[in-house]
Amino acid sequence: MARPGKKMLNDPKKVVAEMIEGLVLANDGRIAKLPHHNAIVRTDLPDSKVALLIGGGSGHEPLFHGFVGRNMGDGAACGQVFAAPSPDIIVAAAKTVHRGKGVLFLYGNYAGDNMNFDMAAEILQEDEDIEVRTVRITDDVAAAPPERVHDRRGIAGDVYAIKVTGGAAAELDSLAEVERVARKAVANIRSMAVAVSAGSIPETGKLTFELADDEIEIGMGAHGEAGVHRQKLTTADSIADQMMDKILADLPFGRGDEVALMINNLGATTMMEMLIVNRRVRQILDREGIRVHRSDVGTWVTTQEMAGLSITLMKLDEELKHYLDLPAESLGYSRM
Amino acid sequence: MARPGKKMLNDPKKVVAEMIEGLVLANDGRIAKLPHHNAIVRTDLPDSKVALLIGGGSGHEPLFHGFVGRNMGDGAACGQVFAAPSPDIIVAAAKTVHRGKGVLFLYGNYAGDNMNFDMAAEILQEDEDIEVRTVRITDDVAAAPPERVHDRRGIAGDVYAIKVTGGAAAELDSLAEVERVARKAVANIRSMAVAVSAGSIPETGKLTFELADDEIEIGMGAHGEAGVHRQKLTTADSIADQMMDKILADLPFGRGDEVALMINNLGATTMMEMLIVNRRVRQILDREGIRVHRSDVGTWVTTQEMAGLSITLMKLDEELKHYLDLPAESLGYSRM
Amino acid sequence: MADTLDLSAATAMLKAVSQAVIDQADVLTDADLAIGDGDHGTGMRRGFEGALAALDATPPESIDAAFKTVGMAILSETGGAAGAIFGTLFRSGAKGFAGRDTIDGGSFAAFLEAGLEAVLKRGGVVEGQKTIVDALAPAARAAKAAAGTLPARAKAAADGALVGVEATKGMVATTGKARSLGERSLGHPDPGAISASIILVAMHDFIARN
Amino acid sequence: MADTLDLSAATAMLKAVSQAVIDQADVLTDADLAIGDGDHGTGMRRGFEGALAALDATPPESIDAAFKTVGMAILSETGGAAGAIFGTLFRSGAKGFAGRDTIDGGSFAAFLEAGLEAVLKRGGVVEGQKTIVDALAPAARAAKAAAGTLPARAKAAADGALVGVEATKGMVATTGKARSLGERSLGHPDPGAISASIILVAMHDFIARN
Ligand SMILES: Nc1ncnc2c1ncn2[C@@H]1O[C@H](COP(=O)(O)OP(=O)(O)O)[C@@H](O)[C@H]1O
Ligand SMILES: Nc1ncnc2c1ncn2[C@@H]1O[C@H](COP(=O)(O)OP(=O)(O)O)[C@@H](O)[C@H]1O
Ligand SMILES: [Mg+2]
Ligand SMILES: [Mg+2]
Ligand SMILES: [Mg+2]
Ligand SMILES: [Mg+2]
Repeated sequence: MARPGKKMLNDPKKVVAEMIEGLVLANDGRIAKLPHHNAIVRTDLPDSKVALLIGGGSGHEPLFHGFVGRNMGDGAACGQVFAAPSPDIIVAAAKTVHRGKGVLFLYGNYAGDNMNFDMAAEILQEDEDIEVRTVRITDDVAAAPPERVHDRRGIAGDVYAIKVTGGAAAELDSLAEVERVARKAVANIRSMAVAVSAGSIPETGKLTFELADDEIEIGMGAHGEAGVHRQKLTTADSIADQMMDKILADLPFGRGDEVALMINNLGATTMMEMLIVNRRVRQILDREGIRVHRSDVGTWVTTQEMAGLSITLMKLDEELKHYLDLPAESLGYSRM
Repeated sequence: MARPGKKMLNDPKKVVAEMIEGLVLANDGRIAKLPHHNAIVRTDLPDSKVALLIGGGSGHEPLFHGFVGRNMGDGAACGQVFAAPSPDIIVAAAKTVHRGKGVLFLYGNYAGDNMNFDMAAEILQEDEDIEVRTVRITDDVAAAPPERVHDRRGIAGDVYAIKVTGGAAAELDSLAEVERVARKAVANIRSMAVAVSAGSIPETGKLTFELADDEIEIGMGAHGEAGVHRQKLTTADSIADQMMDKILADLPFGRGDEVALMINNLGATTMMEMLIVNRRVRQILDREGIRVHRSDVGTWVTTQEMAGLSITLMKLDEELKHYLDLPAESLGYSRM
Repeated sequence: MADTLDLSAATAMLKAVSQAVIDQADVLTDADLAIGDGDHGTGMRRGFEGALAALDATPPESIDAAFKTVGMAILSETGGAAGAIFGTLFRSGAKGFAGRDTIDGGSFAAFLEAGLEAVLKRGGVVEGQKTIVDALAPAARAAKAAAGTLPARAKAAADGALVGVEATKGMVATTGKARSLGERSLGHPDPGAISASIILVAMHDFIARN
Repeated sequence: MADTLDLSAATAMLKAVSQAVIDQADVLTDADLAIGDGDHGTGMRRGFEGALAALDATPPESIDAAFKTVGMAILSETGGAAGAIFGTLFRSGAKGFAGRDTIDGGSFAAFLEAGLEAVLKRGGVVEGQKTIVDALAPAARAAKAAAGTLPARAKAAADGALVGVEATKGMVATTGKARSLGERSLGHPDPGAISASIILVAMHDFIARN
């Protein structure tokens, strides 16, 4: 952990609070912060709708707080850096976005998030009589074998899960239906990441892991959790090949499938590299007879200044396509 | 130049060609590459319109090639990394996007770009009888004093210049009118950058400059050109203060002005830092009585994996607002 | 050497415990860097700084209220896995002191037992998964078995926790962020277990000193 | 020592020049890292590799065509400031050989003079701004003044260029990427000027050797 994090910050203990101030201002009035909690909500919420609450630890910006907006999340509960939000933040956010039709919790599958969101759900149901359903995102194929899906983490697939569920929550009138669509989305999303260099936590300035100058780690998680294996840095094509092998075999994706494809920057990787990887991924998909309905190449789920990228595929049917293709407007993800 | 660049690439000499392949694929059919040149053009160009051609060296992705799309550039001429495109690329791209109403060249003001685009303009006018007008973007206040605007570089202000001009080129019917709007946009945009660490060129793997672990350089250019001064890394707020002093005094911006505000990532900086800087910039604008019409916080004009950010302000009138607020769809910049 | 602690001593003990955790935040962070995401120390510090502030702001009116105050502060300030688990330990453990105005050997053991039970439920874990539980469970068992005065029980709990921490080095993590390391988590102690031991050792230190 | 070069010798010379630039690409990159953006070597290498390929693909039918071929390759492969400038030097300088089937002292001087004039116009610069021109202009002047045979003129040009490169160390850049450095560009030679000197030295070497 030789190289120290080098960041433009004020008080490292106040990064989340100051970030949320900046985030709200960057949304030009479309979101507001709750007065006493690190949570944000849309200011233009319709009177009646199933509410979609997302959230998790900070430090992965624009995830999650950047994905609140029209056809996306209705609110987000923001934890400290890499730490799940506490139940009181989640409860306060859920109460604010609730519009009489229940609240869907959608977040990445991590022990901390699971426990804190569960506690919040119990409080909401027992004390506030608000119906809550929970869907956990488990797209990281590197985290556990398919038969242990409940041990898989949520990584960049979060974006598609939120995008589809946000659309469903805008159009469907029942919590159970929105939950059904969210589960279908999650069941069809698979991702894998590769780390090239580490990020650092603002408060400690320490890198979250060590990699030699010529090493990469395939399958690394969004907090630097260990991946599938460590190896020498090879070519973009061979790295993409290794990742796609795992991803394609997992669902499995096959000939005739239609997919959405996301190449996501973990932080410090150049778009040039991502586009070069995108080229290879498309060659592979072509070879396999898999059609790309829609592509996203950009920065959505990061681990501070970690260098690396992730590849995400979501298998689509007409319903998923419909919700995915609805226009979206948020600081972190906008498409017409 | 101790730390080597660590990138996922194939043949470092082919990065631009492979990147363009990946870029075209990422655009889901909305852009195409010219068969013999590193240039891309919209596939859905209307039959008749003033054409907007943008371009420059590669390595600053998503600038420029990511900004081709509806209400943005009609085509882009792509140079090698940090090298202006050659006249033949520019000529080929201009001929392809030309729709009988002339072509506006809009690009950053660098000696290399100026010479190559000028040569192309001469060829187009003399050999092809295509009318060309040129507007150079000069938003970097750190590059030269106000009386030497022609010595100023184009940095993140490129995005607003392209966004506004793209809108004008979609709606206005005469090249002279589109040129007028482009000049007005450029005249009202001011930017400044701060570098925290260097990026590296893919082909050589060398960092483009050296900064000590506790140093930053305020005013650094998009290729690592020297800035206003080098200093110790201080707080986000004090860095923002220094940058805003220069930017505000330059136009100058003043009480009652309406602006668009962009915080742009030079590559490896976290969104957390950018949002914390955004918070301070808004405090300053509030104090000065300057209203923010629209905010953009993200990654648009990079210098490979350079860490740092830039602040851009564009002073708006009704006309600029109108074109800026038109929806835009491109890989690098989309807003409803 | 205190055989029982009244409300003010219990409050003082909780403050001493908070300070001990805060002082060792860096140790916790480094342990979490080795097998987790490197935020455990900062999270624990936030939580126990919150606990100190809360105990100062509204001095608790009963021992179980004091423990609940600490639990609430951890739950809302720490966040992450540790916030939920240690928040639950103090909040649910407080039941051990319900209706009592002193901490004695029996209520101390009851605190650990009630806390552990709630933690197991909340975490959905069993012993051996390389978590806080692997320090807490042996501590709770030892405190119960010690069956003597408060200092003896507190000593047994602290020792049990330390033995538990040692034992986590030989465990492969099967929950939390360290899970992905698999075999590579071997040799490292569990950060959360270390925190549990710091808390129990600080409790014993206070009791032994006062 | 060749007093004149015919078409095939001229073509061979252009290939030798190309190889010399390619061989020294790293030197150019390092010079550009010091005061520019670090791509000058890769750009020059691309351009002259293109020149070699073009000369091989379609052997030129005249000396001015050979120089134009090199100019076109640089113009389209190098890109950036150097592509425009060196492309122009060869393309416009080719006029010096128009209608001639040998390179002799006079046409060599005419090449440099015509090339320089076009470069000055294209770059919008004058001497003293720390550019290619600060090597080219003294070279062109020296070649003209030498007024003798080809080897003497080529030697004068090469020496003039080297003196010019030295002189750029004492200049503050006022155009191109180094401009922003201001005073900090002092002490460093100009990368483009180095390239010009490599080209002219390689020309002289070839002439002296053949
Ligand atoms: N499911 C669980 N049940 C009990 N304790 C757990 C569980 N998951 C993780 N832990 C504990 O939490 C500790 C990590 O805490 P911390 O770093 O604060 O949270 P996070 O993992 O969210 O970053 C681990 O060392 C482990 O002891
Ligand atoms: N306006 C100009 N006229 C003549 N030469 C120039 C001009 N601007 C820059 N140069 C030359 O170009 C060289 C840099 O070339 P290169 O690195 O290939 O281009 P770029 O600056 O576009 O990266 C400089 O060292 C200088 O000699
Ligand atoms: Mg954490
Ligand atoms: Mg360049
Ligand atoms: Mg942790
Ligand atoms: Mg250069």
